[in-house]
Order: sequence, then C-alpha cells, then structure tokens
Amino acid sequence: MSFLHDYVYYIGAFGLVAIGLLIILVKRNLIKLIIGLSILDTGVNMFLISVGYIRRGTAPIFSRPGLEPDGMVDPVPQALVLTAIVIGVAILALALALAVRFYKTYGTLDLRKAKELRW
Amino acid sequence: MRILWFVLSPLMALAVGLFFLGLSRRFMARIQWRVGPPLYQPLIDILRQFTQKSVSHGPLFDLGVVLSLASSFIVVLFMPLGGTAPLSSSGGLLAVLYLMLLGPLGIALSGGEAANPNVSIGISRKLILAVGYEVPFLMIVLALMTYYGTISIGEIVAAQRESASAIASFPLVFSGIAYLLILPAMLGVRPFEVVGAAQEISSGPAAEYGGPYLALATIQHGLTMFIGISLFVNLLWGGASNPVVFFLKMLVVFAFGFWVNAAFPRLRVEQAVRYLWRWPTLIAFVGLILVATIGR
Amino acid sequence: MVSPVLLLAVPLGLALCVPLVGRVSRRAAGFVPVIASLFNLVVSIRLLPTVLEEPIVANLGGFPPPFGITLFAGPVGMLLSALIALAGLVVSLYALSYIKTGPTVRYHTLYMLLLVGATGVVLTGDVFNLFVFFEILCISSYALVAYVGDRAGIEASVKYLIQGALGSALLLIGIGLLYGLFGTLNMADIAARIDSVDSVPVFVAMALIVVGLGVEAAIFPLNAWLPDAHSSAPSSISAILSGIAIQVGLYAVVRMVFTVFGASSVLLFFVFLGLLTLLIGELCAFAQNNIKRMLAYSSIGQMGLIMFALAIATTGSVTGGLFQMVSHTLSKALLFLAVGYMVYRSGSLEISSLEGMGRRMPLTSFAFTIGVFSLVGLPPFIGFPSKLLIVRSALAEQGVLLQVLIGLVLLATVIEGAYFFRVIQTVYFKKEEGQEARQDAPPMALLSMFVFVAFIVVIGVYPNLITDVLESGASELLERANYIGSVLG
Amino acid sequence: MSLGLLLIVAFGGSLLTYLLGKVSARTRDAFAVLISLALVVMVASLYGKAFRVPFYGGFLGMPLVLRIDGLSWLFAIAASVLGCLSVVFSLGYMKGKERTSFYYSMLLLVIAAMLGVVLSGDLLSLFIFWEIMSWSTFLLISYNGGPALAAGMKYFVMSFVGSLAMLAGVLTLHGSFGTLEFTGVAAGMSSASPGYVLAILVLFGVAFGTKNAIWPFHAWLPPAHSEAPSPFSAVLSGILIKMGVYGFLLLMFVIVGLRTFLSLGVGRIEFHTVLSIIGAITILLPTFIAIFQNDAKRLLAWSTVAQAGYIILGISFGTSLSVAGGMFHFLNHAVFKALLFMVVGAVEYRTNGVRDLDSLGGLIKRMPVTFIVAVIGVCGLIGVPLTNGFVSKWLIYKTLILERSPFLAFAALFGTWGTILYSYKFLHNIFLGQLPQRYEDMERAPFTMLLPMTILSVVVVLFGVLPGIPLAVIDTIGVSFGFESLHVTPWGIASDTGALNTVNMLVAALVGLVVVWCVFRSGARSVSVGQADSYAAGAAVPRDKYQYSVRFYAPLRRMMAPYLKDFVDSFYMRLAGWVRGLGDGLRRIYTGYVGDYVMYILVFLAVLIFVQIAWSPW
Repeated sequence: MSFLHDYVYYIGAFGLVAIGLLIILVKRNLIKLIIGLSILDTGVNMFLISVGYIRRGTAPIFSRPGLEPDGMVDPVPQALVLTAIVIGVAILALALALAVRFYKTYGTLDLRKAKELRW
Repeated sequence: MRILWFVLSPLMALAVGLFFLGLSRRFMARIQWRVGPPLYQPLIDILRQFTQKSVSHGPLFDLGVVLSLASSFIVVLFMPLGGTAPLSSSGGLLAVLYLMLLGPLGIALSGGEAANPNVSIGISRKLILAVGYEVPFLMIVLALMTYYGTISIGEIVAAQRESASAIASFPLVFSGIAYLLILPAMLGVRPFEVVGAAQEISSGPAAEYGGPYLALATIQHGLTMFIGISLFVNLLWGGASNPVVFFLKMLVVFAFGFWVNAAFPRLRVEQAVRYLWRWPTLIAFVGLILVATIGR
Repeated sequence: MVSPVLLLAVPLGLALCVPLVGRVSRRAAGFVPVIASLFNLVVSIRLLPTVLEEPIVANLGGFPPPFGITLFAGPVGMLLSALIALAGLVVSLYALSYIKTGPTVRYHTLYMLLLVGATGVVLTGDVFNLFVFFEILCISSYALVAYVGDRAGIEASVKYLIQGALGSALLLIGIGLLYGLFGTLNMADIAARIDSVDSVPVFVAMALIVVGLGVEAAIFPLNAWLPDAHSSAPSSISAILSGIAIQVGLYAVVRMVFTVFGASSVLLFFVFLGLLTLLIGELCAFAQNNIKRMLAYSSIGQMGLIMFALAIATTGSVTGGLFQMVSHTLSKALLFLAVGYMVYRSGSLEISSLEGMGRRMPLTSFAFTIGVFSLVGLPPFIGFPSKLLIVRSALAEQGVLLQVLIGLVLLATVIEGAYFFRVIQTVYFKKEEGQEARQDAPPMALLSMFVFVAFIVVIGVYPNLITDVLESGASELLERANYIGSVLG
Repeated sequence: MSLGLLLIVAFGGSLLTYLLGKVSARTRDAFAVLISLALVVMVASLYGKAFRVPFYGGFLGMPLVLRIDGLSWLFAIAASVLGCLSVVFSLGYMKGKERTSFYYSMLLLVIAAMLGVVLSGDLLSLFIFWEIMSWSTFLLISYNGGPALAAGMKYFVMSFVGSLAMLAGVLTLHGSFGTLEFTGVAAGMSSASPGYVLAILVLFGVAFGTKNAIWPFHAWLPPAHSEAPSPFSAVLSGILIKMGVYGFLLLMFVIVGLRTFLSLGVGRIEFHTVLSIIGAITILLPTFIAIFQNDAKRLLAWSTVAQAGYIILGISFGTSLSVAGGMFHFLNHAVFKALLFMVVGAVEYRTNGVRDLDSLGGLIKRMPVTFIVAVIGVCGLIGVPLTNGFVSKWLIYKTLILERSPFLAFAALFGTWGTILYSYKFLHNIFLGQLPQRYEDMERAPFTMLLPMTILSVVVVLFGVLPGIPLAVIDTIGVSFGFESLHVTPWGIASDTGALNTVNMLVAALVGLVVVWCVFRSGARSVSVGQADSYAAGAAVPRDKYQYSVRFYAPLRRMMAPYLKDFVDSFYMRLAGWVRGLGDGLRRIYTGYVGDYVMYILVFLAVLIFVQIAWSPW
C-alpha cells in the first residue's frame, strides 16, 4: 500500500491525463472535447505540483524561525503551474469562443460534420 | 587515261542502259510469243521524244529531271567499268550509296511540282519500296566493305582480283545470293513495278512527262538498271579487266535478274516490302553476321 | 551594449500598446508591428557580430543560472530572431494594405504577440520559458487562423487548437518530468547532467517533448493541422505561420534534442522521419488543386528537408539545414504573400483560377515566380545554395545509405518542381477566357514582396553573406559543451 | 576580350531587352538584334584563344572559373550565331504576338546561359548556367500555352531529373577531389577507380543524355520542339540540346580522358560501346516514328532525336574519325535543323499557324525562296553529297565500317534511308502537290525571315563543298583530346582507305548538270501550264478535293505502326500517373476528422516509447 500512498498524487494526475486523452480521442462533440482538454490540463498541472510536493511540507517561506529548506515544498512547480493555469485558461477561453463560432457556422458541435478541410 | 574514262564511262552507261531497255522489251515479247520491237527501239523513241512539245509545270519540274539524270551519270563515274573509275577517291561506295538516291529524288521533286495525285502515289510507293530493298542492300554492301576493310569500290575490285570473286568466297556468298534476290526490285521490273504501274497510276512519277522529259526519264531508268547491275559485277563478281568482259558479265546478271519479270504478276507494295524483308534480308543478315564474326 | 532582453521586452510592450494606439487611430495601429519588427531587426543585426564571437547570456531578474530565467543569444538565436524580425517587418508592411476589414487592432496585437512568442522561443535558455513563449506563439496563431471568421477559418482553427493544445499538454508533462528528474529548468544545467539519470525516463521525457513540439514543427505524422490552418488563415498569417512558426517549432525540437538531450544516437531516426515528412509533403502537394493547400503541403516537405539536413548532424549539413530555414522563410513567405493577392483578385483558391494572372498582376506574378524558383532550388536564387549545401554535406558522408537517401531527397525535389511549375504555367501561359484589366497588388504589398525578392536574389548570388553566421550557428548546435560552458560559466 | 564582359553583355542584354520593351517595341527589337550580333562578334574575336579567368571568389567555398578553348569556342560560336539568326527571324515571326518583351528577353537569356555553359571552367558554374538554361527554356517552351504546357512540363521534369543527377555528380566530385575545375578534376579522375569513374559518367550521362534527348531520355523532345515558338525551336533543336553533346565531349575526353573512357566497362561490356548502341537505337526508332508524323514540327522534332543519335554514336565510338564526325554532325545539324524549323516557322507565319502536313501543299508556288532553302536544308539532313550532312555522316560511316562494326553502320545507314522518307514527306506535303485554294493569295515570307534562312542554307552548301573549314577547327579539338590528327584538306580528307574529295564531286556535278541541261534544252520547248492542268487519264483532277499527301506512307504505316510505339514515353506518362495516384492516396490520411489526427499524435508517441522500452535503441 505504500506504493499507492507514495504515488497517489501521480496516479491521480495521470488518471486525469488519461481521462482527458480518452475524452479527446473518443468524443466528437466539441464542447466535450474542450472539457477533455481542460481535464487533461488539470491532470498535467497536478502532475507538476506533485513533482515538487512533499508530504507535510511547509510553504517555502521563511516566515517562522526553525523552518528548514529540506522540509519545504518546492516552490518552482507551483510557479510553473500558476503560469500553466493562466495559459490553460487562455486556451480554454479561445476554444470556447471558437466553439460558439463553430456552432453558429455549422449549426452543430459534432466535429465529424466539419470535414470540409481534408486531403 | 582517267580523263578518257570521264567521257567513256557515261557513254558506255548510256549505250548499255538503252540496250538493256531494248533487250528487256524484246525479252518480254519473246516470252509472250511476240516478235517485239528492235533492240534500238528505245533510242528511236528518245530521239523522237526530243522533238515533241510538252508541258512544263514550273522550274523545279525541269530541274528535277535534269538533276536526276545528271546524278545518275555521276554515279556511273564512280564505277570502274573494266578499268579505273574516274572519281575513284572521292568518297567511295558511301558516296555512291548516297548519289544513287538522288536519281529517284530528282524525279520525285520534279513530279511533285506537277500536283498530279498519281505522281504522289508513285513516289510514295517508290520510297517505300526503296526502304524495302535498302535493308538487304545495305547489309550486303556493309558486309563487303567490312570484309575487305575499305570503302573504295576500286579496292574491292582489286581485292577480288587477287583472290576469288566475292560471290565465290565463303561468307560473301550469302551476300551475293541476297543481291540476286533483290535485283529485280532494284531494277524496278515486273513483280516490283508498283512504282510506275502504267495501268494503275499512269506510270506514277512519270505521269506528267512527255517529250524531252520522258526522254530524260527513260534514260535515267536505263542508267538505274546499268548501275544496279554494274554494282553487282563490281562488288561481287570481281569486276573485269576490260570493258568487254564487264559488259558480258553484266549481260549474264541482267538475264538472271530479268527472268522473273515474265514469270510473276505484280506485287502490291506491302507484299513487295514483306518479301524483301523476309528472305533476302535474312540471307544478307546471315552474311553480315558471318563477316562480322569470322571476318576475312 | 544592447541586451537581447530588449528583443522581447520592447515588442511585448508595444504589443500591449497596440489597443491603445488603436483607440486613437485604427490605421496607426498597423504601424506598431512595423516599428517593433524594425527595432528587432536592427537590434538583432547589431548583435550578430557580437554573438558570433561569444554568445550573450542574459539573466532575467539578475539571478545567476541555473536559478533564474536565462536568455541565450547565440548565433542561431540571433539569426532566427533577425529572420523573424525581417519576415515580421515585411509581412506587417504587407498587412497594412492586406488587412483592411475585421477587428484589425486585435489582428495587430495578436500578430505582435506571435512574433514575441517566436522570438522568445529562439532566445530562451530555459525549458519552461520555452513552453511559455511557445504557448504565446500558438495561442496567437490559433486566433489568427480564425481571423477571417469564415467556415474554413473556424474549422481549421478549431482543429489546430485541439491538436496544438494536446501537444502543449504533452510538452508540459515532458517538462515536468525533466524537472522531476533534474530539479532544474535551465537547459544548460539539464544538459550538463543528462547522463546522470536512468535513460528510460529521460527518453520518455524526450519523446513527450519531441511530440509536443513536433506538432508545431510539422513533423509527420503530427502535422495534420498544418494544411488546414495554413490554407485557411489570411495570407499574411499563412506567410508567418509557414515562414516562421513551424521553423521555430523545428528549432525548438532541434535545440532540445541536440543541446539538452544530446541524443546523437536517435539522429538517424530523425533523418528517416525528415525524409518521410519530405516525401509525404511533396507527394500530397503534387495532388493538390488548392493553391494555398499546395503551398502548405510544400511547407511540410520543406520542414522534412530541413529536419533531414539537421539530423545528419555534420557541420556542413547543419549549416545547410539552417540555410534552408532562411531560404524557406524568405521563399515561402513570399509565395504566400503573392498568392494572397492573386487569390484575392481571382476570388478562388483553385489553381486553375489563377489563369491569366501573369497579365492581370504582372509584378505579383513575377514575385511569385521568383519564390517558386527559389523554393525549387534553381540558381541564381537563395534556394540553390541551401540545397546545394545539404546535398553536398550528405554526399560527403561515407556510406551508401545517405547516398540513397539523398537520391530520394532529389526525387522529392523533382516532384516539388513539377507541381510548382504547373502553377507557373497556369499563371503565365494558360489562355484565359475573358481579358481582365491589369490590376496589380497595392504598392505596399508589392514593396514587401520585392523586399523578399531582393533578399532571395542577393543571398542567392552571394551566399557567403550569411554562411559565416550559419556555420557558427551549426557549431553552436553541434557542440553542447560550449553551450553548457557559456551558460553556466 | 574578357569572358566576364561577354557574359555580362549577354545576361545584361537579356534584362535590358525586357526593360526596353516597356518603352518601345522597335527599340527593343533593334537592341535585341544588336546584342545578339555583339555576342557573335565577341565570340568570333576569341577564335584560337585559350585561357582561364576566375570570376567569382568562392560560392560556398567553391571558386567559379571561366575558360575558353577550341571546344568551347566551337560551341560558343554556334550558339551565338544561331541565337542571332533566331532573333532576326523572330522579328517577323513574333510581330503582333503577345508578351514579346518576355519572349526576346528569355531568348537572349537562353543564349546567354548557353554561352555560360560552354565558357564555364568548373563544374559548379557549368551546373549553375545549366540550370538557368533549363528554366529559361522551360518558360519559352510553355510560351504558346495549350498543348505547350504539357510539353513544357515534360521538358522540365525530365531535365530537372537530369540536372539533379548532375548535381549529385558534381558534388560527389567535389567531395572526392576538393576542386571542381576541369583540370583539377581531370587530374583526380586519372587515378580514380573505374567503378567510381563509371558512376560519375552515368550520373552526368543522365543529365547530358536528357538534354541531348538520347533514347531513353528523349520523351520530352518531340512535344517540346513542336510546341515551342518556331524561332526558338530552331535554337532548341539547333544548339540547345547540343549542350548535352558538349557535356559528353567535356566529360569523356577532357575530364575522364580518352584512354580511361575507352577502357571503361563492366566485365566485357565496354561503356563506350553501350553508349554507341544507345546511339544506334536513338537513330533507328525515332527515324521511323518521324516518318508517320503529321505535324511538320513534330516530324522535325523526331528527326532531331534521330540526328542526336548520330552525334552520340559518333562521339562515343571513340575513334578520331568518328569523334570528328560526331562534332561535325553537331555543327551541321545545328545549321540545317535550325534552317528547317525556320522554314516551318515561315510557313506557319503565312498560314496563320497551320503546320499540319495533311492540310498544306503546293506552297512552292507562293514561297519559292523558302522552298529552295528547304530543299537545301533537307539535302543537308539526308546527307546528299555536296551538303554538309554528307561529310559528317560519311566520317561516321567510314570509321564504323573500318573498325568492323557493321551493325552500328547499318543502323546509321538505314537511318539515313528513313530520313529520306520523312524528309521527302516534309517537302512534298508542304511545298509540292496541289496548292489549296485558300493559300492562293498568300504572300512570300518577309525579309527578316528569308535572311537567316538564306544565310543558313549558304552555310549548308559551303560546309558541304569545303568541309575543310570547320574540320580544321574540329581536328584541333580532336588533337587536344588526344586523337591523332585527320589529314584535313580544304575539300575533305586524304586517307588510304577511301578518301573524300568534295571538289571532284562538285566539278562532276556541275559538268553533269550543265551537259544534261544542254541536252535537255536542245529538245523541243515545253509550254508552261498551271498545276491543275495535269494528266488524269481523261478525268479532271478537282481542286482541293484530291490530295495525296494525307497518309503519305500508308502501306508502310500499316506494316510498321504496331512496332513503333514509343513505349518509353508511355512508361514515363504512366509513372507520372502513378506518382500522382500515390500522392492522391497518401493525402487521404488527412481525413479531415480531428479525432484521427489526435490519434496519430498519441499513436506516434506510444510507438516511440514502446520502441524505446522494447528494444532500447537509445
């Protein structure tokens, strides 16, 4: 059980990634696909966080005396994730905006209907 | 001596050519149980035609005939007729091969200006027929030139005089046989007379000719016969040391080449080409291969 | 001393100014990218001699590497940044007349962000920073592809976005893995320690990163978005996407594989992948009737060729590959710009609709022809020396394999020549039905095209103008130790 | 006279011509003629010189050099003279056509590029000029639109394959020897292994062979020659394809060297014999295809392929006679084939573009001068004695016979008989026979057309009567290749095994003609009649109804047509179809459904990781 215990965040993260990929692979509805992308993003972010996470670690701020760097959570991934979240949001916003336009143009969200550009 | 031959050769060719024309008519007549015209009849015809008025279709119409006859005479100058050839070192057999085609070409150009469909048909047939017999003919000539290692007719004759004549020596016998097989086609006699088929296309290339034109064309025809036969005598039968022997040899070849005239009906041009490309070509080809592989 | 930071900071700042300027005058907004690109071009060219001697390493925020974000301005980076600035400048000039309708202010903002993203990717020395700039590049291009807002644009943009977002997610996983393995994001630092770790996770990280970046770099089979996006975007954007964006993607792949991973043993795989990409791109283009789609497939082919050359990994071939990048940027951007107005005038993307363009738009057609000649690699245009270098270096290698492969490359060039020359024939020699009046592209667009033409001809005749830069760029890419040394000191 | 200046004039002239065309058409025409004349003068002034000048420091580390010697002078003078005549001919031909500035400037560019090719002193500049020549030619071939597009495409693709093979060859040589200058490469080649030399020969041979249209690389030539504007066809057929001959000569005798070249081969099969056999095939097949062409220019085009066969046969056979014959035949072919293409051009010009042999006829009445030059050109083509073609062919035949290659000689000689057939058809169907009524009021060809044609026909006869003039030049080149000298006299060749003496023939011909003419004139005078007044066995020959030029060799055609398929061409066309089909099939992987694309990405990733984990190649 210690494996599960040690790697629960990774498992969770990759679980999310897998779910996201699965959705992107099998779903044809644009909105669902975007949801899949979003889940994938979340999974990736979670993965990043877990890379730097230490169980029962402290915030990487020397706010109180007696705090050692060894016990601190790595701050870099958190910074990365903040950025990644922002980027993810940007993509999400753009995707949703496009989805609206897509629906207006095609009258559907089914991506199989949008096969004019091919070959 | 050479200067003399410059005059003598054409005259001899003219005489012999006309003689052959007369002889052929006589020959045919006898086979068909007729008496036939006298041997000098072509000469009389020619002289008569020179006095007759005719029509001309333009300058080329005149020039073509003249060119044709003149070139035939030049070919004669390349031939050693039992002596030395006047133009012996001016290109040899290769030049002769080329000059031989100027005769028909001149007639063709001349007739072309006349705008007579029969002429066109005749010329077309002539050229096709020529392609037919040139295949074996070129093989024969090449076999000879390769065998003797020269392109000069005089040297081929001289080489034969040293050993046996070509037709009697091993690989070249094939060439000799092939030559005899195509001789009627080269002379343009009966089975191969599609070119000037009188009953069908009004004598073909000569359809528009009358008067002096016809005379010149007739002479040219005689010369063609002369050249075809004298080539055989020179290249394959060792030539001759004097004109008389040469003439006798020519007579024999003429007779050989002519007997088919009476025996066969006219072939269509495709049939003729097919014939020429079958047996004569095959035999000539065998000769050529033997020459190329065995050599001398 | 000019810092390479300015190459990012100034355009980024100006990009954010565009909406402000746009409030004052919509027309003036169009000039902001011109100014910014001009600035970048000048700075890049001024920095070039310096970086040829020694790469400039700039640390943002004053943290020394590997702690802070590093900008690494070596010959390759400077060359590409100059190239981006040049293409950006010319295309923004073109856009002044070409982009008239729609939300033009937003166009210019996004366009500038795209350039900033591209410049950032080529200058950064930090893996995550690479990701960020990469995303800036990608997001702005997603949006720009859909700029016109027609069916094709929306469809292409959606597809591009889905694939691109997937790619960047994979890229981010790869970066996370790297960080997990090495605890650092600095490229040089990772590169220095790459051998200290078990190879399987490193390989997985590399695979993720290559695939993630490869989507943008148009490596087969990750390039399905490209024909759609490049053919549906406004032509000025197609020019930038084909001329800059995918090359930047390829640069990123190469930088990761060469410098960070030092993966010399997988290079043969990339040679084959490049060849495959080349052949598939050219074959698909051969069967196209849509002019912009044809150009897009041709871009795929060119990317394959560049990858092929780079992956051979000799000084000569990498020089050739970089040269081909330059040549492809100039030629393909020129082609898209020329085609942009031709298509605009004819109202159709079909190749057959270009009949008689030689008479209707003589100058544009001329520029198009030069671009084609250059791309196919005919002298005296820039494509010739670049292809020459690639073939020469490939032939200089021992072994029959490369010689066979170069035969295939040449074969692909023949196919390329065939479909391009068909277009030339259509433009000039097909007899068109109705005679239409002469109506060339507007002067600004012509000016921008002829800037490219001038570069194509001049470098084509005097390739030695840039070979020094290219060669030191090649040695920068090939010699990791120098890179690591110059960053970490 | 510096070579750099020559090229600057040539290339600059081309550009200026285009710009001048925007100002005034007349100035442009005058300028184009002037430039082309200047080139002739400049090249002529280089006669007998031999030197080299570097003109470009280092193109990617490879210096570019120009040089001139006898070989390049011969080709340069042919190119510039033909170019000049073609420009003059164009003055009339192109009048009123569209995009003339483009035409003239491209024509001059082609000429300039050809000069560049022959003046190059190293392989890279040779290649560069070669490519410029190729694309400018492509533009000119495509100029007419319609069927010319396919022709241009075919030309471009084939020529591009060739030049890429050449590029590979050039760069291989550079990799091996580090220099591309002819002398340096030649020095390196002398110690190279035979297999290497053979590979280089094959690579270059593809390029030169394609340009020279030897079988099986000839497929581009018939459509290209027939669809290009006629003055350009003259250049194309006359000199441009001869750049391949130049290349072969350069490669075989300058770079590889005579002795190495003759000893090269795989086992008992000698390379030069193989090339000779290809030459023989190139003579025979196209000759007989030409016989059945109905388009005048296509007929001439096939004839060009066949004549190229003679040239290749001559130069690859590798005796001093044959190489001299090959080079001389190149020169002769340049003259008479350009002449014949111009004849067709003149006819086309007056009949508004008709060159269908079935619908012309009788034009001798309307264009007598054109007819005369056509006859001279045809005589040269056949090789009638006293025209130039005779001498060159004679040289080739003779050496083939003396070197005991009767089969090659047979191919060459028999090809000549085929030549007679199509030449006569060409003459007959255009100029002889009935004049259709629609051409009754046709004018003669304009002076600007007659002038170049007349000059060329004079050259045909001049070289035929005094072959010693060009043969002296050719002999020097041959000697520089390492052949023994021919004994050239002004009127032919003196040799033991059958000499050539054109003066004898000339005298005999003149005397014969005069004598026969006198005899002929001594007969009764003839009445001149119209051509319709002809004998038809009592029936009238109707005008415009009965024209035996259609299907001229129908009986022969019935016999030979099944064997005369150009299967090489159909193979190429099928190949092109396959490639297109392949592309069409391949692009279907881009299905348009984004789910598939996502799958490609993930599958690619999975395969990468799987391969690594399974086999760990890294």
